[in-house]
Amino acid sequence: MTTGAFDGRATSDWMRRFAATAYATEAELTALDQQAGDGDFGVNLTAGVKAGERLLDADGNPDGGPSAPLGSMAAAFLDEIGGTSGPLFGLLFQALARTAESAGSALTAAALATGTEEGLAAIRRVGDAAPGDKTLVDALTPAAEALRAAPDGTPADQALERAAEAAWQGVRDTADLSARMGRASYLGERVTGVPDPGAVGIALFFASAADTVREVAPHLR
Amino acid sequence: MTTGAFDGRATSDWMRRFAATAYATEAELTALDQQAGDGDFGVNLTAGVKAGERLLDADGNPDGGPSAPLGSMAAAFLDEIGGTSGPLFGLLFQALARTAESAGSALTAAALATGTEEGLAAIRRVGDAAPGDKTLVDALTPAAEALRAAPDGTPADQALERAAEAAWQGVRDTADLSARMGRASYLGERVTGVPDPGAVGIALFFASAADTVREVAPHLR
Amino acid sequence: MARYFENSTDDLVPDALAGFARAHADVVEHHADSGSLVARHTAAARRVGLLSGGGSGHEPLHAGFVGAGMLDAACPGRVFASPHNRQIYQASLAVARPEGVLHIVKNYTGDRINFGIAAERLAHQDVACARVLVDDDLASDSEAVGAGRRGTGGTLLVEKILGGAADTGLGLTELAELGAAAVRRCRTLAVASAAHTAPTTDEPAFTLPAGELEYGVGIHGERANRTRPQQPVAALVEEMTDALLAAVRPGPGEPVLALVNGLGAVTSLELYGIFGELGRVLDARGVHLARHLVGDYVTALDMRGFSLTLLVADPAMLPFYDAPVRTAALRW
Amino acid sequence: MARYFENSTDDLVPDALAGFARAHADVVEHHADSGSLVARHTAAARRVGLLSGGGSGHEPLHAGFVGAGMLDAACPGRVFASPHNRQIYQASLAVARPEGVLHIVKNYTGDRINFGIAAERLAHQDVACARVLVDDDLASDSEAVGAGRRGTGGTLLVEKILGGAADTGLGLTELAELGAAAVRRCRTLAVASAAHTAPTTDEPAFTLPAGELEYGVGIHGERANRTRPQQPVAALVEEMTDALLAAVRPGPGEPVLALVNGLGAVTSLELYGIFGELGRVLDARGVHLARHLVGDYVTALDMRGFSLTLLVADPAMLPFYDAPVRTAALRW
Ligand SMILES: Nc1ncnc2c1ncn2[C@@H]1O[C@H](COP(=O)(O)OP(=O)(O)O)[C@@H](O)[C@H]1O
Ligand SMILES: Nc1ncnc2c1ncn2[C@@H]1O[C@H](COP(=O)(O)OP(=O)(O)O)[C@@H](O)[C@H]1O
Ligand SMILES: [Mg+2]
Ligand SMILES: [Mg+2]
Ligand SMILES: [Mg+2]
Ligand SMILES: [Mg+2]
Repeated sequence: MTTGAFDGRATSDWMRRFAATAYATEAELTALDQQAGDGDFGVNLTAGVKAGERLLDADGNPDGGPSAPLGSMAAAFLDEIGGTSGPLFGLLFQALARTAESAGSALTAAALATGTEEGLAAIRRVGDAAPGDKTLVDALTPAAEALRAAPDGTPADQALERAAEAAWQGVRDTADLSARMGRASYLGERVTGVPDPGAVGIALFFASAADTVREVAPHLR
Repeated sequence: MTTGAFDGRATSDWMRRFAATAYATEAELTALDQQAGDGDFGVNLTAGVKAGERLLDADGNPDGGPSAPLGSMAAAFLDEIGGTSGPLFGLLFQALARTAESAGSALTAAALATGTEEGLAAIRRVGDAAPGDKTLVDALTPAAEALRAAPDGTPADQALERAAEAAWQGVRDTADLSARMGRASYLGERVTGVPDPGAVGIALFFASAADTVREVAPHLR
Repeated sequence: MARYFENSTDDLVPDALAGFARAHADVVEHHADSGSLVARHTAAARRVGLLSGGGSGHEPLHAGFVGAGMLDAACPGRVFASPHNRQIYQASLAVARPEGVLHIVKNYTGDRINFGIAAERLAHQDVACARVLVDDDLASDSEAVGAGRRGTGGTLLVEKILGGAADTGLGLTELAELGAAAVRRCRTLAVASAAHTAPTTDEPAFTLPAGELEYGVGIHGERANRTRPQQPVAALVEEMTDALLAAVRPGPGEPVLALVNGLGAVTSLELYGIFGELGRVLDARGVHLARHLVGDYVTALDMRGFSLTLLVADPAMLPFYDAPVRTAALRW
Repeated sequence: MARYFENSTDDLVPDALAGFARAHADVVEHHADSGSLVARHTAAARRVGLLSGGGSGHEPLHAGFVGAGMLDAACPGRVFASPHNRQIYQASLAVARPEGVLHIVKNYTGDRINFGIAAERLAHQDVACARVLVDDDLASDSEAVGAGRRGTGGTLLVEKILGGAADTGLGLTELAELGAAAVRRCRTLAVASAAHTAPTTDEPAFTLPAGELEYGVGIHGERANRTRPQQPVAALVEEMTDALLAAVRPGPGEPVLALVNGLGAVTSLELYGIFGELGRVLDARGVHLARHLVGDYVTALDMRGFSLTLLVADPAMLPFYDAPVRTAALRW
């Protein structure tokens, strides 16, 4: 195991922490999507993480490497969750799972950068949103850039912490935008001032990783 | 030419006289059908005789025997007139034309009886009405019977006069009936007291023949 | 002309006829004199011409079933009004074969009279003519209806069976008997959840309270003899199917042909759902569902409803039904 | 459940699917895992599987076009809602050929995203996948519409052409290019005189003042961008046809395929009248009407309206269109 990289157990904990965060913020996410969309983002996200947890439980081998937990989340979000954001999150998890697989037993900051970039590329291919369209792309793009910008050898948790910060900045920026894609686009200027819920979800995902290392897996430091 | 039988000229005059009668009674016929049907019997009948007159004019050979004028009326009523009564009258004319054709140059009382019976049979095959259903069958049936009852050698005009009388009696009887066939049947008891317009049309037809001989073709007596 | 896309109410049918004739010029020919549609191709073996007709507004019936293996001619009247006897007469002359012409007539007074008059005129011309009277509507099967059961959805099945039979060279009497037997073994029941739009007024022909259903409608937009609450389609189809089965009483193993027919505005989703329920009921009753059709075949303009038809085929009928057909609306 | 014949709103689509699969068991197979319909027969020469799908309520599109010579699979979503990416992914795996699978996708955000995700998953499994995006709707051809032109009636023609082409053994890239070329040469325009019945409320999705027309509707019951007075169908069709001709600009003698498509509740009489008018306008403009279809092919539940589609065929497309097809809703 590379020092400062995520093994299977840490990755699994990251996913469970993300789930816990989603439950804890569901009401807030719902409120955001009610202002900027159709109000189901909170439900969609919690349904996804719940399905993901079930698959994590079923897998039962936390030492099997970092790809499996990400793959469980990918399968859950891709297969079980409707709406726009569910499968898009699934694409991010799928790309991370693939990179984790090539990375072997532990996810380095570089592998996380590659996986996030590929996930972002897939999301943009599929959803056709560009930065500035007030979608989760506005959080994911700066997150991917932050991961890539981390100097060689940066521990994964530090890289993810910077990614989370960058994503939160992206979230704040979406509040100033009017929506061009997704359901919010029908509301035009009326959503200016409200941050994009999907972008918040992305920021929560990276932030959960940072928390994981700090609280759950200090051995990785 | 058999004495007392209708030649082509007399038959043609009969048809024209029937036309004149129809025009003269149109308003009355309309009023009857308004009470017992949909109010178009007067129009249907006058449209038929008008088309018949056109064909009589076009034929232009009043000495061609009695079948041609009846055939003209048959073609007019069968081809041009919609509704229920138009084509039914056409069937009567068609049967009379056919008998006239076999009868040769003049229509005897016996031939008129045969033609009327065959016309009645066709009308009943087609329309499925029985005597007592408050339709033109209630005038045509006694008319045919009166023609058949005329002793051998009765002059045609006398036979037709009796047919007209019998038809009028049939018309009076329809006033007491409620309708079972045709549009009037939807009104049930509400048409009791009103004579059937189609039956009136039949009585007018036979009455016009009697008139023909009396006023237009006294040479036939 | 508000709901209806037309040039005028009077133009609706003639314009449709002209467009139909152009659209299906490979199959039918428009005889302008009689206002009828005549098949371009018909089996050489036919000894009897097959002709049907009736009021317009029931499309694809009958024009859509003119062609090889089915009708030789169709005579459309105005909307919901019988064709003129002259139309029928002229078209009959055009398609009569050595053994004459068979008229397939839905049981309505106007149609009976006009087809009857045409038959009288044909007899006058020594053209043999027989009639199959289709009176398959179960809802009008009552003493109170003097005119007898109406002719509805079953007409399509009868026309297909007769078409296949005519192609084998059957004679006029045999065809008339076959048709009568098919009708005897066939019943239809129809319901509606909304009226058609009357072409003259551009308004619904009647209004149904929300949640109500007309049970036992005909194909002219006439109301049914009773209105009752709408119910889940499984229960509705079960009741309708049992009523039909009680009327046609298939013997053990006898093949049943079923038609699930849209009356105009009902969706394809609903029709296939209805077919699924019908299949389930027939399976449960041990009835052999041998053939089926699902679609808009005998309509009532844009009425929102459907009809179910069951026909218990005898051994001869099934091959006639299966025989090839190539018309605008049916081909196999 | 009042206007709709159904067991419940949620059952409408699954019940229809089951009934459809039984009704057309000779042509399609119902894959319950993915909720898709898969062709039982497909040409051995195909090197690419053809798959389409989209929200339900547009029947017979797409399930009615699964079968030999056309689609290998269709994925129906809920009414007017994209299918799930898993449906598409699983059905794609089921029908992928050596050179992969081609997705024919109507241009709507939900469909693009779900088909896109399925394609990502297929790439993940090393299954080659390409997409033909159908965006033929002329009414949404405007800068103001960020999502681009909608995919509507032309989809049927594109699917037929691609089916014929796939049967000749064309590869994935060639098919994708052919499909894109067909879409570029194809435009559709739709109007409605009454809304569909919304399955959730059982009420008309919108109400139109008497005598008014929605000009430029889509196939999801959405209103058009303008309402205007109804007019005689000759004038209406002329205007629509001229707008389409200005968009597709057929060269002299170039063969044009036309689709006169009912949106659900419009009558067959009207559709054929409309076809007649279309033929007259094309004749007058010297346009060669090479092929045509008239009927309900791409619907919006029971919307009372119609669409016109013109596709200018290039020399390769016509034989592909003419190639044999055997599906529930199209066969020749
Ligand atoms: N085209 C797109 N590309 C990327 N993300 C998108 C797109 N459209 C919407 N989103 C994201 O999806 C989120 C909404 O998700 P959700 O509520 O699950 O979907 P829905 O709009 O189907 O209800 C938005 O906040 C936005 O971030
Ligand atoms: N089934 C029938 N058999 C014989 N005559 C009938 C029948 N039905 C109606 N009639 C006659 O037709 C007459 C009405 O004719 P008309 O007004 O032209 O027809 P419609 O009922 O089509 O408007 C009735 O007065 C009756 O005499
Ligand atoms: Mg939402
Ligand atoms: Mg949603
Ligand atoms: Mg009258
Ligand atoms: Mg009348």
